[in-house]
Amino acid sequence: MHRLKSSNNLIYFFVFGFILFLASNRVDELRVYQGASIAVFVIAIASIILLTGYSGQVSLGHGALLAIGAYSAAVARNEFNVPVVVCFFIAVLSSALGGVLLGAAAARLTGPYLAGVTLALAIGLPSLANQFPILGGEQGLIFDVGFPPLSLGEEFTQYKWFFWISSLAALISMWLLSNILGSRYGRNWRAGRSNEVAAQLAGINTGRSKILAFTISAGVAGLAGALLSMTIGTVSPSAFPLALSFSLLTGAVLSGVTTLSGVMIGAVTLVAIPEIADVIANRIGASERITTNLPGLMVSTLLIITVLFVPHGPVEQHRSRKAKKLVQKKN
Amino acid sequence: MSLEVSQLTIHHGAICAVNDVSFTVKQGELVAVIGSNGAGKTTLLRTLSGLNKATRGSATWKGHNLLHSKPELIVRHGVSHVSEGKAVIPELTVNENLELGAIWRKNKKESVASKSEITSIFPRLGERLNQRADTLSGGERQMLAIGRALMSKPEILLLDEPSLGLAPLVVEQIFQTIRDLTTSMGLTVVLVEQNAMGALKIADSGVVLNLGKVAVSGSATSLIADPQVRAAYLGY
Amino acid sequence: MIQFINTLLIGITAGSIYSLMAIAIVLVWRSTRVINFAQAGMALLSTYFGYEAMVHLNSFWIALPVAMAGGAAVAAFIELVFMRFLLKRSAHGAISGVAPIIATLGLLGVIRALTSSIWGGQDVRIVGPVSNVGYSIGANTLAFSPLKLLILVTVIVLVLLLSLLFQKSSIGLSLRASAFSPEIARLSGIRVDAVRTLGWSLAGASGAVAGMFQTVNGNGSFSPDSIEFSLLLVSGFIAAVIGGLDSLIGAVIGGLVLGLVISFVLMYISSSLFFIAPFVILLIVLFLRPQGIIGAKAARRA
Amino acid sequence: MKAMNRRKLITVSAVLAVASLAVTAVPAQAAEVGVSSTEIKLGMTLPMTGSASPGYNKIPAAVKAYFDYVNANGGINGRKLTLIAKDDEYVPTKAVAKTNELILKDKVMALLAPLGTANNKAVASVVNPGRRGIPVLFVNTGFSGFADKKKYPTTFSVLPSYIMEAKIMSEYIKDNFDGKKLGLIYQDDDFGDDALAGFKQAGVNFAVKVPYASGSQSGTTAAGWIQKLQAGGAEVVILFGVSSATAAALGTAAVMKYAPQWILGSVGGDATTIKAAGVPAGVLYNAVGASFAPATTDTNDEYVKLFQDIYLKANPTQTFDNNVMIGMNSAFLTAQAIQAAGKNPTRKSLIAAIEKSGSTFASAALVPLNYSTTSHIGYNGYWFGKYSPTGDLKPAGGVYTVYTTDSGTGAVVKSTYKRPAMPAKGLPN
Repeated sequence: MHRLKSSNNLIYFFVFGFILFLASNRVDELRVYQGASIAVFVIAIASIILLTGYSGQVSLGHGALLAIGAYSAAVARNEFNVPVVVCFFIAVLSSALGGVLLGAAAARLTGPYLAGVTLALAIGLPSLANQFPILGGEQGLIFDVGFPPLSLGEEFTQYKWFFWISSLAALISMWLLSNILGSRYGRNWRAGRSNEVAAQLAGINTGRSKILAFTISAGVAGLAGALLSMTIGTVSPSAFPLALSFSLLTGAVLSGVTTLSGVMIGAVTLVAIPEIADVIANRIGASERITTNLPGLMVSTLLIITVLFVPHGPVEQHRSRKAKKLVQKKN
Repeated sequence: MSLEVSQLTIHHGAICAVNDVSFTVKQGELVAVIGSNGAGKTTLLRTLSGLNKATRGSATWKGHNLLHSKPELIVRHGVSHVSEGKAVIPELTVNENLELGAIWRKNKKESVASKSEITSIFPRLGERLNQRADTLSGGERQMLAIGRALMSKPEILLLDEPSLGLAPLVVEQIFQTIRDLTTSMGLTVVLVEQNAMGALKIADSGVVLNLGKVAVSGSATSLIADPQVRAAYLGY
Repeated sequence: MIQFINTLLIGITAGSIYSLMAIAIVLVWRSTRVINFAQAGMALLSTYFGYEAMVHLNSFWIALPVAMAGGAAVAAFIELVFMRFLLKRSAHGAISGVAPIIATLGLLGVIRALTSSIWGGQDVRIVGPVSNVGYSIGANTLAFSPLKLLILVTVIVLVLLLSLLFQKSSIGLSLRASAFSPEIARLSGIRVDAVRTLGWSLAGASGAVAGMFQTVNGNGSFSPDSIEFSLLLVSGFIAAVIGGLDSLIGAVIGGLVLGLVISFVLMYISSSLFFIAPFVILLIVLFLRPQGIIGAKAARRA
Repeated sequence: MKAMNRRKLITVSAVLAVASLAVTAVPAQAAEVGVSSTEIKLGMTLPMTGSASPGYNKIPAAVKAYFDYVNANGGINGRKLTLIAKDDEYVPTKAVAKTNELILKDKVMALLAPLGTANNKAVASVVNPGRRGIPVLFVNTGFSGFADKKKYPTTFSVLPSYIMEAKIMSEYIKDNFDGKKLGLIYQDDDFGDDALAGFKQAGVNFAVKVPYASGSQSGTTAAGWIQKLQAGGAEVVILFGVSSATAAALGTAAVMKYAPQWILGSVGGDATTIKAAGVPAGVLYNAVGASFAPATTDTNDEYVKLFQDIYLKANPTQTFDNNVMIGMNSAFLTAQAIQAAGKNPTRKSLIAAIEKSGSTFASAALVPLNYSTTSHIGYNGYWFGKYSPTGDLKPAGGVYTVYTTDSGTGAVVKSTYKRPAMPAKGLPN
């Protein structure tokens, strides 16, 4: 039964990937670039959902984990001339290592303390780049994945290449994650989230389970970080500001932190917001200071509204409403 | 001039904790509410002081509706609740715990008078005024909890399991104090207890709750004499 | 030697400002059991209020109370229309533990974006009421000026006033009782909701003073993306945790420790490490003394 | 049930994604991107808000003022010049995103005076205007690397490089402060590295060197810089940073009663910005500064007079300062380049025009332009002066003594360049 389900999933991921492939050939470059950003956000948001929704831990500092991945990929590429594909694996591994350490700390901390520690990490870690010359200081490192292979044709643009790489990475990681969550580990996490004591009584090592959740989440975040720096070409402290951690958290809350299936909602929203803000600012003829700040305002406002009114995300809301209706029908 | 509870029903989520309960407590009377664990005694008491919300029914004290008010307002009508488990704040001193009870009272002179009255009832509290409450023994803490409730100059005292976790000798002492207070200060007391025998001994009348419903009620002596009550709650 | 003394002096002055921020965090934590990550944002907004008062009335001694009143009002507003609603709504469910944290972050974002769009994201400039030129000892100039003295004295006075309020007045008793046991407080006739709003207001006012002093103590300028703001953002929380989250004295000690650590790292180690230093201190404290330097038994561990 | 839902969700998301991607169809390619029969669009990224923005945020209005002046006089071959400026907050990643918008959404013909070394580098590596043939005119940075035609084939430098500036500054120091203990505050990136390379080339040694990370400049950190300079006993201190860092250093030094001889680099030496940041004009008095354009207070200069008139008419509440003048000068160069690119300018013809005749363009600077088919180097020299009691930079003795050099090992020489007269009405002819 279990096997059947995951192979079914695989087919869906293939179909979805094919649709994306077709789409990438039909739209203009700006959309393709945005598509690549959406794919990166999907991965990053999934890593937060994995942590917060499935294991009940909150990290305000995922930006720092993304940074670890991005920096290690860039250093591997620039210093050791490692092939690009391997760079992405290195990003996953090194962030996962960071995740183990953070997870070990997290297993001893709860709620607000963990939130504060990760917040301090998000603010402090990127500035480390200024300490070690190999990390390129404030202006950072170039992370260049190279031009698309010539076999794809003359017309094949750089951004389409980014889109292909990040979409493929997103599809693979989403498929892996949904399988992990369906496994024993996924069930253990959910058990630990809803009732830690009961889970411990049931023989689940919640401490180890938490560290594992942190590790996997960090690894996925590292991949997102490397992809993000690919799409912006550089890795620098300013690419991972606190605002990034907050936007990712907003994306996760918008998607609904208790389920992976809404992840597109958050990712599309995050990419769409600057676009919408631009339209609004132009429409009302806003000044530069408003134009610059409108996206941030919209992200934060959405975050608050979601936490207040749809705390479990639109997908879960929809499901529970349906479930309620079913119960009412039965009655 | 009495506590009137009629057809009171209280839910905890989907569970009905108190079901259609009615009884009356006359002024100056000490009523024991007894019953086994989970009978709804504590829920009943918490609802009377405004901590829980009722589903149906009514409860009035001297004509004041108790059901749609908040605890901080109900106490201003002379209803004082000592919640379960030595209701003191351990981080505060004995003196501060006592002053807490009178904090809403405007007249500071009267509060000072109340405090000296209470320290004369519980001399041990008087000796330990500047100690933190968590340095007190269990019995002393219970006295402090009652003392705090008395500081608000109540007319009716709602006591939730004052005997819980105390040594038998201390329990006896506490019960005696409650009885004395009722008589000397003219207080009305609703005493929720699992120690049914001890409670009924000092009470004027009693209400027996079973699974949220009133099983029997009547004068304390009649309840002690009731063979069913004896078998179920008094253990002989 | 003079460099060491100056580093010490800079650290103490900065630390006293962080203490105020930590006190604000502690006050909110005590009244609603929420870590208010928006506290620095509220301080920022209040500082802009102070700046407006400065522009129109040109007196620091009017601007400071204006900022405090503004901070108190903003905090009360947030508690009344927002936190109450939120805490009621998010009491249950999978993210009940994280919802308040996320919500205060959202608030921080809203406040930052709003202040940036209203005041343009450029530095506010507030000139202190007294000179910031350091005292001289012989040929050396101390990193300690009349302004820094004023800051230190004001912080000490405020901390004393607050502890007097908490220890000696009935309002203070209400605040403490509501923090330790809201139920007993309510049964004693305390309007706990109003007391919570009061706790938030005090925090807002305290944060406002921190913001105003952080502004004049720097180069007199402050903006949503300045280092000074980021320092307030992390230092308040970290100092509060170092101090045990529940204790005012702890918050003061935590603030001073943090101020000194940052100052010495900045001077003797590296200017790029001074943001990671607070994080390291925080981790060390959490691992060695999870209850904080002045901590009760309150568990912060699972 | 759950599986069913997930299936539906994936389908729905797929449809949504495709729909959102497909909204915009590929538009038909016009003659040249950003050039219509009535308009030519140019795009600029620079910090317009945030801590690095003071001073530089006046540039868009300055460029627009000059463009409007050109447009009011008939435009270039009947086409209006339009500037679209976007705020990158001095953050490279934002510069990349905003440049993408300019190119892909606003479809500008060329980028004009994008600001910042790190920002331009990031844009060059990922947006890659060079590969796409998009001209990047007159980048607002003195990083020597951007003159590398092989690496950045469509990019044109305009400011003298930081290496040149450091070399010329060294010459000035040898002439005036020989034997004094030197201190240096510099930005810890390519901007600063360029400066270090120049000082090294000139053989200047520093007693104290204080690097700062871009974005970390503030009163809090500046206290550390000043203490280090004081401890090292520096008598002459060079501030080779952005305006906000220069202002933080000067302000904090005043508080700590530290008053060495200051030498201000051209990037951060804008007096209006420093004064706006609260540094009293008195602190600037007698500091040494450098510029390649005439002093902004020199209203006898025909360019200063014209640019000031145009700017103040469009922005009556603002002050005419060095950032404004350099911005307007770049706008003036742009207008000439487009004029030279032919009746129907294309990206290619624009680049070719600057390479062919860029060195003959009229400009306000007192230094020659060095464009050719092999060189994308703009100006190559500076004059030095001192700040007046009111904080205005003025040449020593009222005479501009200009030195020129290169970014390599070439010597620093006194320039003999004579600026040609301004074309009529300051319009391209």
